[in-house]
Amino acid sequence: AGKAETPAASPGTEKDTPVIVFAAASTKTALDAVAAAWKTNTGKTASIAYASSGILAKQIEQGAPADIFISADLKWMDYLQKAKLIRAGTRRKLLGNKLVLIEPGDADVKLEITKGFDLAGAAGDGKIAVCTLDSCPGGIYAKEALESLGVFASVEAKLALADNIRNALNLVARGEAKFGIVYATDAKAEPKVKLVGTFPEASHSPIIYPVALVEASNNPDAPFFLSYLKSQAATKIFTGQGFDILPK
Amino acid sequence: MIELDVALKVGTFNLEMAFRNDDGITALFGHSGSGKSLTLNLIAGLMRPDRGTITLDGRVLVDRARGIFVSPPRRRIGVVFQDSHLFPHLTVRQNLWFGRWFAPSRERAINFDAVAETLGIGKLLPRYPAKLSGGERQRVAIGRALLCCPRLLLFDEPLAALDMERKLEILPLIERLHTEFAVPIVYVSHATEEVARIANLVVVLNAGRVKAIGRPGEVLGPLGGESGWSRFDRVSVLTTKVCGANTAYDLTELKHPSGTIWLAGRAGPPGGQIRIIVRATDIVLSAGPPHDLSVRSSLSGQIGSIEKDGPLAVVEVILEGEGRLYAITTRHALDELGLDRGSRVFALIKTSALDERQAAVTPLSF
Amino acid sequence: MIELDVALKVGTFNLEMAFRNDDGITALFGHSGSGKSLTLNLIAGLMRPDRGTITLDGRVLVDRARGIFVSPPRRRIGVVFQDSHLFPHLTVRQNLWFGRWFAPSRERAINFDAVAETLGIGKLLPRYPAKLSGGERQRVAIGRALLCCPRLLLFDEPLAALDMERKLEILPLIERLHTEFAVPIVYVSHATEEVARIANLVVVLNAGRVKAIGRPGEVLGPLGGESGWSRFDRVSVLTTKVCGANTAYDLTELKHPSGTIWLAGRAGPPGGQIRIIVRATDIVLSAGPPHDLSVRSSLSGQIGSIEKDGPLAVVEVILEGEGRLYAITTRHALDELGLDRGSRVFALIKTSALDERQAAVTPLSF
Amino acid sequence: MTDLSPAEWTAIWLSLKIATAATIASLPFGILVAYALARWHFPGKMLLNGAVHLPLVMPPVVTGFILLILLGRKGVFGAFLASIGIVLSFRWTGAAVACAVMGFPLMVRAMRLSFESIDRRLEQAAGTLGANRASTFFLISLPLAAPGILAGAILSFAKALGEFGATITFVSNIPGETQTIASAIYSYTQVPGGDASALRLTVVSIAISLVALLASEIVQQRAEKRLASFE
Amino acid sequence: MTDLSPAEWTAIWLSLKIATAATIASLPFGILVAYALARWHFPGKMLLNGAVHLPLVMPPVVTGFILLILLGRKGVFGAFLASIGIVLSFRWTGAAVACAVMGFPLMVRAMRLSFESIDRRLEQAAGTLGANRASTFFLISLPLAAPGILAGAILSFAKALGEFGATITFVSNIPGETQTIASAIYSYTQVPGGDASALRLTVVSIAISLVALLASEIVQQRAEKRLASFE
Ligand SMILES: Nc1ncnc2c1ncn2[C@@H]1O[C@H](COP(=O)(O)OP(=O)(O)OP(=O)(O)O)[C@@H](O)[C@H]1O
Ligand SMILES: Nc1ncnc2c1ncn2[C@@H]1O[C@H](COP(=O)(O)OP(=O)(O)OP(=O)(O)O)[C@@H](O)[C@H]1O
Ligand SMILES: [Mg+2]
Ligand SMILES: [Mg+2]
Repeated sequence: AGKAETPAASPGTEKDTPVIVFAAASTKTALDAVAAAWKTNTGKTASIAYASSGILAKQIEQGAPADIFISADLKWMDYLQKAKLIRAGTRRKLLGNKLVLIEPGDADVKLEITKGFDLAGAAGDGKIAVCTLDSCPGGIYAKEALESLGVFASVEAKLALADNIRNALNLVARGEAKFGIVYATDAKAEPKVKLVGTFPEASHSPIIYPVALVEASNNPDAPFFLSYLKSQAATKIFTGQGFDILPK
Repeated sequence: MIELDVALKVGTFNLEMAFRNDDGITALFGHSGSGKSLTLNLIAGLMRPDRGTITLDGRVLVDRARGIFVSPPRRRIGVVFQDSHLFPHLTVRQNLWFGRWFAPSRERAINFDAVAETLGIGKLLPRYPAKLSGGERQRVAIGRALLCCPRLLLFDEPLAALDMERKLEILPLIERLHTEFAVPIVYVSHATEEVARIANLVVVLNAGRVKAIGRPGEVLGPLGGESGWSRFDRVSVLTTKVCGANTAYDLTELKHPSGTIWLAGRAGPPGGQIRIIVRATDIVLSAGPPHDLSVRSSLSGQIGSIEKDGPLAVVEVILEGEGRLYAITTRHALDELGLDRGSRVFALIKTSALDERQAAVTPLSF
Repeated sequence: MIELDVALKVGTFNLEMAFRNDDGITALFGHSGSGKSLTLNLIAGLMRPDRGTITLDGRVLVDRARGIFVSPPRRRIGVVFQDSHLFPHLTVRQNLWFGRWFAPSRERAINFDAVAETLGIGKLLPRYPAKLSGGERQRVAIGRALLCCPRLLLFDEPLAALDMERKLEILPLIERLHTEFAVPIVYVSHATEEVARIANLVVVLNAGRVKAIGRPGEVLGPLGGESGWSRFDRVSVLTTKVCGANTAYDLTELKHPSGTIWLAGRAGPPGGQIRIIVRATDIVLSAGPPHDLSVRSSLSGQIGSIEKDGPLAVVEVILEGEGRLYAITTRHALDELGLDRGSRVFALIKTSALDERQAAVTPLSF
Repeated sequence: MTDLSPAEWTAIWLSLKIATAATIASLPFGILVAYALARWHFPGKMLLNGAVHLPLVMPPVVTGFILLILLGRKGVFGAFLASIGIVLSFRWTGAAVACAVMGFPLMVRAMRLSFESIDRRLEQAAGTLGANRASTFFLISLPLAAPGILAGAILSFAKALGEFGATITFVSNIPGETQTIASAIYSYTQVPGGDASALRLTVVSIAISLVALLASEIVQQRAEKRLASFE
Repeated sequence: MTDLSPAEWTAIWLSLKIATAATIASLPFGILVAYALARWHFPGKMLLNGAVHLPLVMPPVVTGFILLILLGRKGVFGAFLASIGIVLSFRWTGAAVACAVMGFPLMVRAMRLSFESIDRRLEQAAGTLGANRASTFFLISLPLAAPGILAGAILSFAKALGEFGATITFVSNIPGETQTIASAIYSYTQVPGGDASALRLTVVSIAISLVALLASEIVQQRAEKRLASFE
């Protein structure tokens, strides 16, 4: 019972104060495993709060007791950096991801993702599930990709916008949508979808999960966890989930 | 025809009721808390008896042994509840029409305007029940029950909140229902006079049991001796024949084998039977024929029994021919007049004390 | 002391009321819909008059002109509503205690057990109101109003759903409130006898206006002639003195300058004043002194006025000494006995027709 | 407010359509379930009661997900519905269904309270006057429960205006088809600098619900006046 | 259910604590506002009524965001509250506030309906017996409104169990401090393969609310029996 009373927001001077990580929801599986590994290695706890990057950024802006912020895109990290709420020196690219086109597991459409490929035709009267185009990072990348491939106008009417990648994935997995544009990590974790193809890296801005120490953090363990994220053990977990590990 | 024989236990109260009335108005009479309203609830189908049967005009409404229970709407029994239970969201007119709507159109025998007129609720038709006075509400409730043209009517003290004058206007309406449309009625009341006037069967309840049952004359006369009943509740019922009239003084002459009774006003054609209710406290006994008195009516008879009750005594007068009267006098008077069992007496009845509107022209089995 | 002079318009109904009673029980009397309950609502503070003032014992409760309006709890006026308004979530005991709780303890003069006993609700104490019969609810409501030991009591037909026997048990309790604790009372009723028994001021309402106001004897005797009132509503009130008793026959002898009246039972010590209510239809007129009759009481007087009403006539008998009686007889009898204005007559009154329990030992200003 | 984009106007119009449809379509079910819970005794009553409350207890995403599983094109009932021509997924009708489901517990509770507070003796009186169960229900119980029915409808309508979690999960967010004000607002809150737009749309949806509220209060006050013996 | 992780047990315990605190803390305000809306006439009544409904109409994220701005550490009132030692943001207390706010419209509506259905003449009768406004309220109105108060409390409690939109926005989703069952479920639904865990937690929260519902039904039935003249 007393555990819940842990004063997470009080000055983190005591040794066993957990490191509080604010992380984009899509990193949950991997980060939970990393935190568990860290705990076994060091005996210290990392408490990870998952939500959408935007909410987390605004909470940090409002003085949330976060030590580390892991964003799903660069924009929200920039937003905080501009407000001088993160320690710019600690910021780096943690993970990379790829954008892929998927279809339900029982479908069998072959498509090569090239400039002007006939996604609209392949979709027919079906829907293409993506994350919300201008708010959710996945959606933004998808829009860029489709635009640079010159097919956005033809498929725009067929897009079904989910509020997060996971939902878009779901729509495909349940067979509601004919295609979906999601991250490679998601596609890998969901057995009920099939990979149709990967979008060329050049077709969209790089998918990067940046990480940084929060300016207000005074938990001495926080930098250690931050560096643990680069450790071999962590890297293994991340790559196992399908993330790319980015140099620096 | 209504017949019932039921038992019910609610809380600590045990009700056991049985009566049968082949034709006419049954009066349920009893103290507060004696089980009158519960009985009506059983008849209306709002409660289920623990055991027993209820039959109306040969149709079994309830038979616990055989598992029969007819639902209230299929019973078509109109009820005037003790508190009016008007529908608050409907106007008076809509309340009145409510039952009518569900009555098969060929059974809509009772005239809307006539009922509204008699009950004095014509002006209230567009109003909502919350804006009515207590008595107005009760009159609307009576109208509602009448207008649904039921096969049986249950009245739970419908006239309690009304003045005597209104009562005397409404009672004939209730009675007409019975005589014109042959609707049997079960009527709950505290007022003996009300009961005696309209009923052909009186059931007296006491603590959930039938304590007395019979015709009004038989039941209400001997009632006074029992604890809890006042001597003012004692009435006698006499059946007389119209035999003439005094047109100059606007009086009707009623013949009884034992004498003549004068009634104010004109009451029916010669030869018709008239039932008269006489309160025991209204009768003056005389050892000889009356003279010099304002009393016009006297009946002769013999004293049957004398039942003493403190300073007073209830004297049963066995009238010549047929019938009996109960009179209450002081013991002192009896001794002074030397009256005892077997004495010849004259029972004097004031015309003004007889309510001519309570005298029923009776086709009943009396 | 209660004094009011108010006007109120609700819907299309206009009420204009004014009366003042320095001490005692005011009876509000009137047909259904005449404005009785509205008047009580105004006194209790549940409605605001459009104009006017209400004063109780010198304290201004309402004065529209001066903008005074005392809220109901600060008026401490107990009300028995026409429908009982018991608190459904409280037991009978809690309902009864409800008002008591708020009464300043030195004002808790009325005994709980005595009230419960008189009202016959001792056994109902642990029950909830929904499980009571109609009359039981009404008795609890009376108890609740009494037990809050109010400065004024308002009764809206509290006894309508009760049998005569209960009524006669409860009326003395209501009266004792007045005599013992000097609580003024305003009492609404349809029953003239009830009213005449306990009131010292009668206000007769008709369609929202005061139609007659005065002492019971003055107001209720002449009442019958008006349309809408029955002759059975006419009563006379006589003030007499206890002068002796007949112990053998358990009778009390009451003296009036015009004669003797015998009352059943023992009514107060010799010398005490007793107020008696006589229904006009109960009086037998005789041209000479009575003989051979069971009637024990006779008062002599002279005929004042005769008011003819169809076959009947209302005869005002101006008694020797003081007071008057109203008697109703047939016109025929008057002519036969040769009675006319100025004739000497004897008014015969049956002892059994006088309700000794309605005879009030009266310290009132009669 | 004149600076709303055409897309936003579409979202507003769609929100109104969806909220109205959701409220009206769930009304009969809500009334039935509320009445059953208030007046009947039947086996499984507690289960029904629990089921009605589910959308309140479960996070909207879960509700949306369950709807997807049941009513989606390939869902258990969805496949059947599709075979008779009723397609809910990615349609505004589906959004209405999601909103109706989310508002259902609120609707039922309000109605149930009103049904429970009706004096049973009035229903009994109607029975003795010859009204069968159905007539009694429509002529007596339903009108007397009007305050609760109105309150339930308003709650459901307001909820439908604010709902997006279940909706977006079930039918996604297709501009012009299923993008309501609420999901548009949500999108705005997810981009840096979107606050102003989010606020603008929030004000619009508040205004709509205030109008609905005001209308319902007026209707109710009128009904109340009749029932009051004095004001 | 024995395979719940310690973190999940913590979330369950926290959810119970938060839902209970939210319900209890908002009860007096809910009762007051409901009674005011049901019985009083005052200027701005419509505004109050509208304000009460806001959390229903606005997407939860917006509500949460507004709470963050008002009550956050740097917020308008939050700074003041912090100065007197009350910190809500990113604490379980803040989560309780968010749940209370989200459940408030439901609570108030139910209570208001019950207050409105009380026969005013009973309150008047209490007045004539010497009970002042406060006594009448506590001895008559409040007990008679018990069905609505119970229903309101249950709705608020159930809503608190299911609420995560406003909570997660206001106080985030910090395990052991602000992570409730609902926000844990949300986290699980955000990653592929989390369905099983999400389902497990959903079942837990349904079970909790069913227990609460059952308890409330039993309480209510008992009270009803007293008020019924016959069953
Ligand atoms: N639901 C109930 N539970 C327990 N007791 C009840 C219930 N209903 C009535 N009673 C009791 O049964 C008795 C008979 O009630 P009923 O209503 O039939 O009386 P009544 O003869 O109509 O009296 P009244 O003239 O006062 O209306 C009363 O003592 C009453 O307290
Ligand atoms: N709120 C109201 N709006 C309009 N008219 C009303 C309202 N309340 C009462 N009335 C009318 O005012 C008149 C007087 O009502 P009140 O209740 O005082 O009658 P009453 O003398 O008590 O009658 P009863 O003996 O039938 O109870 C009635 O005609 C009634 O219809
Ligand atoms: Mg009764
Ligand atoms: Mg009245």
